[in-house]
Amino acid sequence: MSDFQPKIVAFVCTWCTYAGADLAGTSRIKYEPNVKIIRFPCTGRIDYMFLIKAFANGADGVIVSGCHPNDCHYVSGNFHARRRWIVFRELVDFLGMDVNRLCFSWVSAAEGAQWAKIVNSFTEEIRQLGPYKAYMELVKKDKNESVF
Amino acid sequence: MEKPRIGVYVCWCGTNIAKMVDVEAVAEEIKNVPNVVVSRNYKYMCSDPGQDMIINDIKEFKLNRIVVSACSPRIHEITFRKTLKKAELNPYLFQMANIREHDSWVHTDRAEATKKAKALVTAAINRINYHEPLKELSVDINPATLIIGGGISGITAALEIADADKKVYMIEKSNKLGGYTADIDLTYPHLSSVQQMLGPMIERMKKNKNIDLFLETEIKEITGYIGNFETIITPKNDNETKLSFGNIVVSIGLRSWDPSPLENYGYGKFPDVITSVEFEKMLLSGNIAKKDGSIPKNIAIIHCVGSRNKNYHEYCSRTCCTVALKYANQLRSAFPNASIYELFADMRTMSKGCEELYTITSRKKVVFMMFDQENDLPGIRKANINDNCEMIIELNEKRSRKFVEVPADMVILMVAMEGREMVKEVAQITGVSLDGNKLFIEKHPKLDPVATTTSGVYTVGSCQGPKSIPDSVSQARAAVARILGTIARGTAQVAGTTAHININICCGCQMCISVCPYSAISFDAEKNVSVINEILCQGCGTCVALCRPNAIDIWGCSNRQMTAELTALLLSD
Amino acid sequence: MDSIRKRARELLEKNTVKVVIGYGVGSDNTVRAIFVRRPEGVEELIFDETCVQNLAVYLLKNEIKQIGKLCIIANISALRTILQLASEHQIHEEELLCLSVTPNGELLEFTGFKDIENYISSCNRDLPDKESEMIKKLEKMSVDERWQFWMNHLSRCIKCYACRSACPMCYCTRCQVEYNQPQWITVEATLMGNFEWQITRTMHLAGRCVNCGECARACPEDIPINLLNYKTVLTVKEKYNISAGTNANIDSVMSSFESDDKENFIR
Amino acid sequence: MIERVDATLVNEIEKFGKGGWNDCFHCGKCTAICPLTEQEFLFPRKSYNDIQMGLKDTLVSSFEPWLCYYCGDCSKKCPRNANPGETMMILRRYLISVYDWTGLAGLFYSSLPALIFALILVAISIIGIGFIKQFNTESIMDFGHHFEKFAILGVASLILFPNIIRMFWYTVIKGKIKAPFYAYIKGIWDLILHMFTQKNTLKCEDNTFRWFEHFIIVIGYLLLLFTTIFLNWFSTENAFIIWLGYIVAGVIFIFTFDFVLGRIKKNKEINKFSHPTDWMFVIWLFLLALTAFIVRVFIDTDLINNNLWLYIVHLIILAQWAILIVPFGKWTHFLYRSFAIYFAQIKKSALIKNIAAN
Repeated sequence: MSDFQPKIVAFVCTWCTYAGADLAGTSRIKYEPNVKIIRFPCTGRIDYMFLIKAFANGADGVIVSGCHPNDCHYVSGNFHARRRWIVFRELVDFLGMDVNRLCFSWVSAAEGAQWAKIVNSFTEEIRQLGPYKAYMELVKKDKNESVF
Repeated sequence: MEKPRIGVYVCWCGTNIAKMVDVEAVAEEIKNVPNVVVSRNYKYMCSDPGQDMIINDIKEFKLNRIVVSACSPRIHEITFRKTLKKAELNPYLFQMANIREHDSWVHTDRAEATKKAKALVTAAINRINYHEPLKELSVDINPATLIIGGGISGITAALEIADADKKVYMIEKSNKLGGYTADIDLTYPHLSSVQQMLGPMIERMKKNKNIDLFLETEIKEITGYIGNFETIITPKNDNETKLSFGNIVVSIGLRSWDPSPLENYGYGKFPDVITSVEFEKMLLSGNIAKKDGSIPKNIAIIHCVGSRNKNYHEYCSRTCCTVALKYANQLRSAFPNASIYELFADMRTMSKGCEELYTITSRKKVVFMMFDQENDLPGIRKANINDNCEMIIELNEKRSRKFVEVPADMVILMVAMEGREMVKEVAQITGVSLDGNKLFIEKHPKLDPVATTTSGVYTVGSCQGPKSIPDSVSQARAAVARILGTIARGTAQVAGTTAHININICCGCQMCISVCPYSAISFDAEKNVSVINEILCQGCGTCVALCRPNAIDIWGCSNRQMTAELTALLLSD
Repeated sequence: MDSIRKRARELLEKNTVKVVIGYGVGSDNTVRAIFVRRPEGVEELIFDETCVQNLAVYLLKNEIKQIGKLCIIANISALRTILQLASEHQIHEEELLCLSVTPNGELLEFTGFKDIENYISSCNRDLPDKESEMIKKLEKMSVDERWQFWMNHLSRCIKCYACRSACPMCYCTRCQVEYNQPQWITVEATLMGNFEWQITRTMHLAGRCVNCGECARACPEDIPINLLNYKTVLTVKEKYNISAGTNANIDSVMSSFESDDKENFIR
Repeated sequence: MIERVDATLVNEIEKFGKGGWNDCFHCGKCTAICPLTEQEFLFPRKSYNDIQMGLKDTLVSSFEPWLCYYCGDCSKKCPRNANPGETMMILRRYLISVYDWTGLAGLFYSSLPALIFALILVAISIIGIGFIKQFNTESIMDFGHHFEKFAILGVASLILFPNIIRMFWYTVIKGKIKAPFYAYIKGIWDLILHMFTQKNTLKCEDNTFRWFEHFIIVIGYLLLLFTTIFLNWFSTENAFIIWLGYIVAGVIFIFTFDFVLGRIKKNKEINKFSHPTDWMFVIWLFLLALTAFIVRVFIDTDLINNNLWLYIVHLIILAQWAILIVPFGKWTHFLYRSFAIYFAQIKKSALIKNIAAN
């Protein structure tokens, strides 16, 4: 199980976490290569459907990250996102999805090290959880090959 | 839409990327991705030969989409968009994959890093299939400027703009110009007269033909966007006037806080406990005396009253420490033998010449004592007859850890500065956001400190955070430089990455209107749909994620683009 | 029942309203919606405890809207729906007249949303006991058991979208499932598509669902999908202390926020 | 009683020297580098705080100024040039004036004219006595011998002893030090040890030589006192005592010369600031040894009878020393410092006992 390399996708806002990940790069902080970033203008833009679709496309874990409260470049996008996450997380938990595979975080443009820390710890957590077999079966049972 | 013909360029960035990522293998492998016509790798894509390579390929292979796989788009997206423009290709038909900051610099396994780079590039290619040419909107700029608030920063801005022969409308709520500054006797650190400085400025304001002054006037609503704002004002004793202007300067300043809630200081209870503002007026009148007319023998100045305190204002009011030192100096000149006590939480004398003022003051037999602002504020009680003073301040002195009594005949409270009563309305009218402390939020706290997230609206002076006169004046001049630049250009560009509504699908629930932080969405009652003003829209996309029927999408980050990127990223992994 | 008929007749005779939406007797001892447009038709109107359907679903149908001013015989669910729809700017005070009957048989007539708000604030808005218990039971299960529970149910879904049609809050001009660029949800009934559809449906109803239960009643496969909505109703109530359909003038939960919304999972 | 802050106390302390307390902004560097400061007795910063705030009771009851041996490191390292070392010195002068019941110490420290007047008065008195004794060598030297004994006895019993009691009152009683009686007994050895060796000086960095000089002077001074008073060096024929007297006087003479030279050169931190009384102390000590030395030489060469004025000069210096400098001047450091260390030890044991009790 330990040599399992999880697929993790991160949905981040461009102003804080993307910039924070850039800072981790310029600071040459090393972290696990499993997480791949998709850039959004704001966490407010991140539709919950993207999270679901990430799992449908074989992700073992999903990170969503943006600006700390009160630091949103667009003033309030992260607050709206937070409300959405709270409801969404409760719902999918109720549906029997493994919410440990969802990581929500605030990482500012100055927190390069924090980004690396989150990537490393979440990757390790997912590695311990193993591949998301339950969801994969769901996908397999689906007759349609294309997921979009 | 024409069939995508994609050119992909994988950058070595010298050894920065090439050392950890097999760039040649990446460029080779992605040749197989559908719609890729050209795939190259090169030492430095951002260099002139690198950019020329793209331009030549666009012409030679009729490329209509470009993907550059290099560093962070936050660094070079603009560079390559310009390259596309040069090649007469719409700059938004471009996407970057970040294989440096997010890959080669943070990973140690070359095979893994190369694999990740391939996934990132493939995702970018897949996404760019759905890119569309976007138009950057251009709006004409009305050369007039509206200034809200006639304090020192508003006056400075007005005079600067008027001197450049441009129209200024100055709106002031009170009946006189000068704001908070007009009530100050001397400035710190050089103790020079404010009135001598401000008087001539106000005179110039009144005489200048380019400045329309509206005293005792308030603004109810502003409509429009950068370059084209409008408002209707009703000046006192005058008719309704319609004003049109291209830029707005908000300089409403701050007001002093009423320290009554801090009961331990007994403000309102003891007649000789006064605020710094009241003391400043005393100085201005030239008569420092107790309420009964006698001269105080023991004077205590208490710092941080309502500042740096979670229950009142968490921020530092910034000027009060140095003002308190100024008071100590002025008091010493007035009463050479008086006992002067300064009770402070932290002595913060930033700015040029202010630390020196502290040193000078400390040599004038002023007693400095420290208190714990967080847990243990000093308290004031009435003195007994044999105490030989009016009041006793009970102080847990922080440095000596001693509980002491300070005799006082007069106590000056250095009160906090806070947002004015109408700050919320002004913020709403101008479309600027306030932070939790009712201070205006700047566009970027470091790199764009006078602009706001609303184009064409600038906030200057202490309404953005407590400031000294020089800082307020610098901000005013900085904003003016920006405004005059915009006026000189005549037009303003608005980014093409905005949200747009499909009015056939919109069902008029108006949720998007309540989430938009820029008031960029309005409701068209006739058609029963929401309408986005593309000039006001900043492209955050919060409305997009909220719109249930998917009536709203966003240029440059559409649902189609993002799902394409996501699918490719995971499937190519 | 008589008082309703009497008032409905008056309204129709005086031409105050053009149509009365109410309950009538359906086949096999069921209750169905009827649309009374002539005074003599009021005799068909019934109202008792079996009238649980949420008639507010018809308020937004174009065919009905075109007739003119409406009168609706509303149970509590319908009243709450009306308030929620009003807060979403879908219906307006002047287009509508509501009649209802209290549990004691007293006729209520609401002329404005404020009246409805006042009445609703005194009504029981709790979830039905059976469903509450089911939610508690599900919450106590392990994640895998819950997953299995829903997979068993959702595998029966035939994507008829009866749940959507029955829901008075599902009034979108175009539903998310009707998109193919991107194809958010598969057209045919597949397990994953069914799963994603229910997430979408519930998320879209988050903070808006008035827990009328119409979705589950409509489901031909008896999938307890109302539990998903109810769970979200509980979440919203617990986290933000807001119940949908209690105020005609507030922003929806998902389009508003508090800067100190509490959560414990964001790192 | 809660202590009252007093902004005017600095005016009083200022009479004893210009300290840099206004410049101090309490970084604490002085205390951090001081080799003598300890948990229970933090200085010099703490004393600065007391001065700035005008906490007279705290200052008067404090031992800290006495625990400092003025190595000058703090003054060298002070980022604000607030000169803590000298301030501690000023505080010692202030405390001497506080302990002194006659008020003369304060007067002499704060007024140079008063000091000069007193010196002249003593000189005239000695010359007056010489006049009464008709300038008879024998009887003047006999008077000198008895004067020494009575002066020492008188100063000790009338001034020094009451002042030590006053010091005890201010520091131990008013400072509310409650220590068991055995602590006072236990500390006596330390009192004597510190009094004669000043061994704490050694804790200061690079201070061994200064300590050595100081130690030699103290021993030499005591020996000189012993030889002149009890062995009556000037009247004896005993060769051992004569040689001892010569050597001791010579040693004091050499080392005090070095001290004077240091104050002139100002190359050490301790020597940079000199109050008139500092000059006086070393110069008088130097002159004391020098005149004693020369008087003995004149006795041995039988020239004393024709040069009686020489003995009178010696006697004048001796009288000024014994009546003015010893009870009111820097000499009292010898006493107060060792008692301060003694009381401080007692306070420390009281604190430890309190901690243990709680």
